[in-house]
Amino acid sequence: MIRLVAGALVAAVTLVLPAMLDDSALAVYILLGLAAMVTVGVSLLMGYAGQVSLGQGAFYAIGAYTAALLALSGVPPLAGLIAAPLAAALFALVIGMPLLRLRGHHLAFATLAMQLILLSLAGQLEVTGGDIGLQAIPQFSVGGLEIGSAAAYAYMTWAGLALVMLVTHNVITSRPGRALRALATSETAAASSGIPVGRYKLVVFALSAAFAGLAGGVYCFYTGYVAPGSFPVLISIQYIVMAVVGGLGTIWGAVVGAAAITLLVQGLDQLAYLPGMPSYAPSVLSYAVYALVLIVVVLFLPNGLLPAVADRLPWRRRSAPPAEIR
Amino acid sequence: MSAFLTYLLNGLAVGCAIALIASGLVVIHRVTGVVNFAQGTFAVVAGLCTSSLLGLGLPHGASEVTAVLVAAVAGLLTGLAAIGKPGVTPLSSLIVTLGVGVLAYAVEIVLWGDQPRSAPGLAGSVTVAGARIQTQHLLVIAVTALTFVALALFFGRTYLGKALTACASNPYAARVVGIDPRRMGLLAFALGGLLGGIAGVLVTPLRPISFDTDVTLIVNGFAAAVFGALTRPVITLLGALLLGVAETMAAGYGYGSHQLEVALGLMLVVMIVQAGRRTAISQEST
Amino acid sequence: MIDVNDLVVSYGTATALEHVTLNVGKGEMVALLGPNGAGKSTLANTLAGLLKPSSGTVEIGGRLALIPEGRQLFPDLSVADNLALGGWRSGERDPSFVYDLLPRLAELARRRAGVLSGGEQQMVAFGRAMMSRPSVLVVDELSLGLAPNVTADLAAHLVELNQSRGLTVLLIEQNARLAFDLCSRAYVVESGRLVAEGECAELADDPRVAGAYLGGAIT
Amino acid sequence: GSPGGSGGEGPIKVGLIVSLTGNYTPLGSEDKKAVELAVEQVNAQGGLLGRKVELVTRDDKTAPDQGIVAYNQIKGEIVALIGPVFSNSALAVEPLAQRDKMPYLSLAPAQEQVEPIKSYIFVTPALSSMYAERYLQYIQAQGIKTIAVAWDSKSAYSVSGHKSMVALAPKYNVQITVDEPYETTNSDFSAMFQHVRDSSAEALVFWGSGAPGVTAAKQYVASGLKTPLFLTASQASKLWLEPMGKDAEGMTVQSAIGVVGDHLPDGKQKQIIDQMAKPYQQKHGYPPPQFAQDGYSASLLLFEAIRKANSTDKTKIQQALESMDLITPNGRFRYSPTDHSGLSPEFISVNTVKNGQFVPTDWAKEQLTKTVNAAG
Amino acid sequence: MLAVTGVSRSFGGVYAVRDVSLSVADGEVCGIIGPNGAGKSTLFNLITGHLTADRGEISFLGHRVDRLAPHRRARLGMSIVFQAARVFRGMTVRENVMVGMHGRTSAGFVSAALRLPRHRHDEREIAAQASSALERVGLSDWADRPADRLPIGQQRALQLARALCARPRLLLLDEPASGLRGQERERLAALVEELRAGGLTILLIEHDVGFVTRLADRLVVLDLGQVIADGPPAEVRADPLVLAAYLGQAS
Ligand SMILES: Nc1ncnc2c1ncn2[C@@H]1O[C@H](COP(=O)(O)OP(=O)(O)OP(=O)(O)O)[C@@H](O)[C@H]1O
Ligand SMILES: Nc1ncnc2c1ncn2[C@@H]1O[C@H](COP(=O)(O)OP(=O)(O)OP(=O)(O)O)[C@@H](O)[C@H]1O
Ligand SMILES: [Mg+2]
Ligand SMILES: [Mg+2]
Repeated sequence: MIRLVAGALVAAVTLVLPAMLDDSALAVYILLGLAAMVTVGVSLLMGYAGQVSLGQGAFYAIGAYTAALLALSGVPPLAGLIAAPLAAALFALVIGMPLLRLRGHHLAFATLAMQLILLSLAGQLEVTGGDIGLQAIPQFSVGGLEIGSAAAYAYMTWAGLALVMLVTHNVITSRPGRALRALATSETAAASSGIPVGRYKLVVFALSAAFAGLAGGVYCFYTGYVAPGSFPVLISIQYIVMAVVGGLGTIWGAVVGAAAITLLVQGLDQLAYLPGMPSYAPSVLSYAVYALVLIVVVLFLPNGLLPAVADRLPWRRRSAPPAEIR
Repeated sequence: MSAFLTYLLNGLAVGCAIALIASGLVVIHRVTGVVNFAQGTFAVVAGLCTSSLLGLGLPHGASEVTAVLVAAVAGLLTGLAAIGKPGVTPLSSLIVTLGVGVLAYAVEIVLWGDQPRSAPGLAGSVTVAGARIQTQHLLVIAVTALTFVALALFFGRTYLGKALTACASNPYAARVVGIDPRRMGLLAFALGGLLGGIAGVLVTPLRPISFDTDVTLIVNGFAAAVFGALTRPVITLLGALLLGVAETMAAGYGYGSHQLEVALGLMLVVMIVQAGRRTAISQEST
Repeated sequence: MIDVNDLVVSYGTATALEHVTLNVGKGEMVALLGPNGAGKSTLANTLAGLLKPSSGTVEIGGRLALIPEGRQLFPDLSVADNLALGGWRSGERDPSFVYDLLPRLAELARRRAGVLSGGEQQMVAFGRAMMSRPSVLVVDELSLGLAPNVTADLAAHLVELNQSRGLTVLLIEQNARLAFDLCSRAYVVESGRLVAEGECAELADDPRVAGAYLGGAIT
Repeated sequence: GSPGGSGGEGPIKVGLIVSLTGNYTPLGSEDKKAVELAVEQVNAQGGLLGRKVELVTRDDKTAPDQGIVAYNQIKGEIVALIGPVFSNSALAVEPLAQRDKMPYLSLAPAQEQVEPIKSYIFVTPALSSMYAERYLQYIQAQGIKTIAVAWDSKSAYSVSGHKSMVALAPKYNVQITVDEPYETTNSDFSAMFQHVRDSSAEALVFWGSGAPGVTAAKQYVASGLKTPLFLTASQASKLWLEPMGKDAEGMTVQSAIGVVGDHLPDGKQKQIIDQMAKPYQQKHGYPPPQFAQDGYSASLLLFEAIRKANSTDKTKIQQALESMDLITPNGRFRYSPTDHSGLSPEFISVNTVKNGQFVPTDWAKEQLTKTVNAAG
Repeated sequence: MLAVTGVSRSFGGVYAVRDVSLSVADGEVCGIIGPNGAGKSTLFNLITGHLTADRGEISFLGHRVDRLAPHRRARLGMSIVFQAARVFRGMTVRENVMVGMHGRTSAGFVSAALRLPRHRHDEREIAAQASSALERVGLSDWADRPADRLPIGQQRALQLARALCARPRLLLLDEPASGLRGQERERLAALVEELRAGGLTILLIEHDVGFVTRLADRLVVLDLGQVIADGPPAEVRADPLVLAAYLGQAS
């Protein structure tokens, strides 16, 4: 019951917000939603299936480039938007076959290298506009009706996020979801229960890639511009930070993490340009304060923001803190 | 032929510089299980320090040693933040080291500004069998060789080295036999800082260093260290040399615009082939 | 040698040991019985200083070694290194006396401990504890996964050490009959509380204890 | 709404979005210093249209989307924008600026910004094609027929410089015998030098900015290669000179005219350069690097446009810019409806390093004198 | 039901299992004993596919299975309880057990994401099976606890419940009684007897010789990777070779 009310409240707020925010706040709101979309995928992959990806930005990029290239070649934007997650997932399936044979840090490195290689290709190929990227991407439209306002993109983003969260929720609370959580701990025991470990890893990798690809698709229409510089490797690390800060292995944690980090960064920005701030304020604030907040949160809320808050709510039984040993 | 030798020698030198960064990653991970994303920062701090100290008129040698010690202290401080608090998981520690790296940006900008700095090293070059190589590169090779021999002996042969290894292998068991994994972890972070410092001091004369150079340094270092499973110094060195030589060979034989990708791709292929030989059960059994 | 007074240990909000008082005198061998989840391993870990008591006191007179539950080796190190590290506190570096006791370990000395069979790992865990030349030994399962002849050898060795060097032993053992054979006294814990204590001979006659711990034991 | 826009009484607000964090910090922070200097100076002289000029600065974090966030934050209060030095950010913001009819002076050198021309978008740094052409003129004048070209495949500036050089070489009768791409992160150039050594190239033109500029030049000295090394304007600052030390002596380095102000004949150009360089040097302890000059030039252009428009109306400012003819430290800008980059190759100098200073070559001195005198 | 023919497996030159042949009849309970490091667990890993044999054939229910992946073999009806407790961390006891049903159900990602009828049907069946398996091993009261905080005894029971949830044809138990106390050991023995009565084929590794003797129809003894004895328990226990290699004076 309380969950339902809370859910309805969140839904209402997300619906009302775009209508009330100005362009500048909307930009943050949209980028926040997009980051959350990718982070939910990271949380699914890392927090549930136990596979680390330091290359999620690559799938974001693939989604963005796919939608952009299709739109520029005259395909209806809606088709481009649908193709974005599909292309990302397809690519994940193809490279996942060799890469997912790696585990742990090896996989982390492999995905990182994958993103570096991909971006370098995008930066040099003629079709992707090289380093300069793709410009003048048409506005999003459905059936000839142009949907160009920032508020419209905000609704699009958050609808996408809702879809991503719903799919993730449905997956993890079901047979395949349990299988994923199982193989995260012990691949042998999972296989002994009849779980095709390799295939499941591949599918969840593709699913998380699809989420990132969808975010990339929206991103490309919203900004109207796609370039390798939009997807630095650091962005992939940022998603992991968001997932961990929010609370790995919870869907809402990913959203909370994405929101917390995005708002922290923007908030520090606002602070840095208040009158009277010294000239080094922007860099020092955005580095030092950001880092300190990050360190403190990770050290003192080891399970992330969301579980920490949820545990303090009166209707939640407090879960035992981890024991000292093991 | 002499062209080939030139590429090879210089590739080895590039690989050695990578190996030095990787060595710190390996030491820290081998003892604490933490991937230290602040490893590049130690090199940057040492590099910037040297350039300042030399600028202040301190002689060579003294400047470098001081800088390396500063880096070791930075390593220790990073360790305190990352593993000082009991019950922090390696993943959380990893994020903390990321945070420390970013925090260091702010400190470095305030202390040294945001422009790249450089420091003079050994000038000139040497000709070996018709192939030319910078003297500084030779120094890098020599120091790397020494470092890795020392590391391999330390971890493979000494009791303390084994005790350090034991800490990450099973921290609970370490406590059972009376080893304090936290103290050992701090020692490893200090050692990691020291190694990062050595790397920084040696690399700064070869390429300018600015506060954010750590990213470039860590990507290659991470690649090599992962190649060595983040625990094995000798394999890490091999990985780093593979990376370095692949890069110069790629540049030498016509893939200059993709040299990093060629090298990383090659490394990926080797890793995937290796992974095919390992079974899940042997990795899980305890 | 082991003095536990009014000990309370909890994991977060869950209390695993409640007001436990027990002692083991110098040169004594004492068994600790209890069903699964009673809190035996919790007690062992607390004695070894690996868990902090919420209240109460623990005093150990002498060097304590623990054979932990689940073997807990260093999987990436060789058997020889595992043993050597057992001597961290005592300074003992030469495992040859362990090899004399467990010849199988001599064959395995260079093997990675992580790939050993279960019983072989248990032998290493035993040997590692011996390397610290303890005066107090806390054993969390002696016979776990060991072949009968090996169990017998190790038990004999414990008795030998106990008699010749006055080794103090607190023995947690799945095979209660074996425990009763080796020890003079025993404590029984259930759900974190001490429910019985006394001479083994007496306890063996207690129908409750015998029914729960000796009844089904077959060997 | 636009509170700081047309009419109004308060200060005239001018936007500045540059990279203050991320990869392009070293460039962005120099731009910022220079623009702040220009604003200070104009305010000291009483401001514009009787009003003070106020700078509204934002960081694009070297990321295109953050550029957009920053732009959206300030677009409501500013009358014009001096935009990102990071090409990707610039290109992301420009369509928005164009849509909002926001006069926009870019600090990024990418050709694509002005091809095709967008009416509100103007570029201040010399495009890399101009540097390429200038070098070819010099090379031809030196009687060099074959060259090697090295370029950073990860930097838009150097990619397009290389492209222009390849396209223009035939016009100047120059043959490119070695075409050598490398990556920004490269730390060993021995392969490149080996290729040059094995070729008939009479000079090596090196395109690149930041770390590779220093690394390659140092290794060039160590390599013992005799083929002369020609560096581009990215190296024309203390950031390159200092780490190079003595090794730099005798190397050839291009620069904007502003870098060699001391060697120019007295006149308008020299005076404008000094107007920036002297106070800059005083304030920061080193002569202004190229990026600072770009920022300063952009400021001067914008102020002049507001003055000419005699209004803070954005359309009027745009019109004033399109008919702009102004001498700045970067040279004389002549924007027109068909030319939004304004500069021409004559304002580029080719120097040699002497005693740690950039000294124009005889050829350059002659050319620059001609240029400056023609500009008046 | 299961036929192992001439199977070998070595690790770096050392044979863990050497030329082992073994066949198990339908409904039989076959005990496997042998010294530590004899190769018993390795043999289980070869049968279930977690290790591949260097040589030899394994067939199950008439199919050659020695090239099949572990999950395929599981789906044919093999379930294993590992020597080391392998519970899935971060999941409740019930969820752990539900995973056991994986191979017997088929609702995949799509039907889960869209909550198709197939998914609902499967979930209902999985839940029912899991409950009954939990009941059987006496873990019903623990069902909603996090599995990784369980004491050892309950972890073993959990593994067994997970294996049973798959309704296997062949159950491989690797030292299921280790760590169990008197009463719990009794309960396990009773369960195994019940399963045997239900017609399940069981392979049982155990060092508690009394325990296996009571339950097994037949004992196989491994030493140094080879079968050194195979026959009725009483006979095998009296075999001098077995006494020397394994039982010592203890029996
Ligand atoms: N790390 C932990 N976190 C939370 N609870 C724990 C933890 N370890 C043990 N417990 C709980 O403490 C209680 C005692 O556990 P303990 O392991 O001491 O039992 P035990 O007597 O050793 O059982 P066994 O015979 O199965 O080894 C159990 O209820 C268990 O669930
Ligand atoms: N992955 C591996 N790498 C190397 N050696 C191994 C590996 N797995 C098992 N061994 C070795 O093979 C032998 C057989 O091991 P196995 O686990 O099958 O023994 P077991 O009969 O189950 O013994 P226990 O009764 O002690 O459990 C042992 O000597 C063990 O050390
Ligand atoms: Mg226990
Ligand atoms: Mg076994």
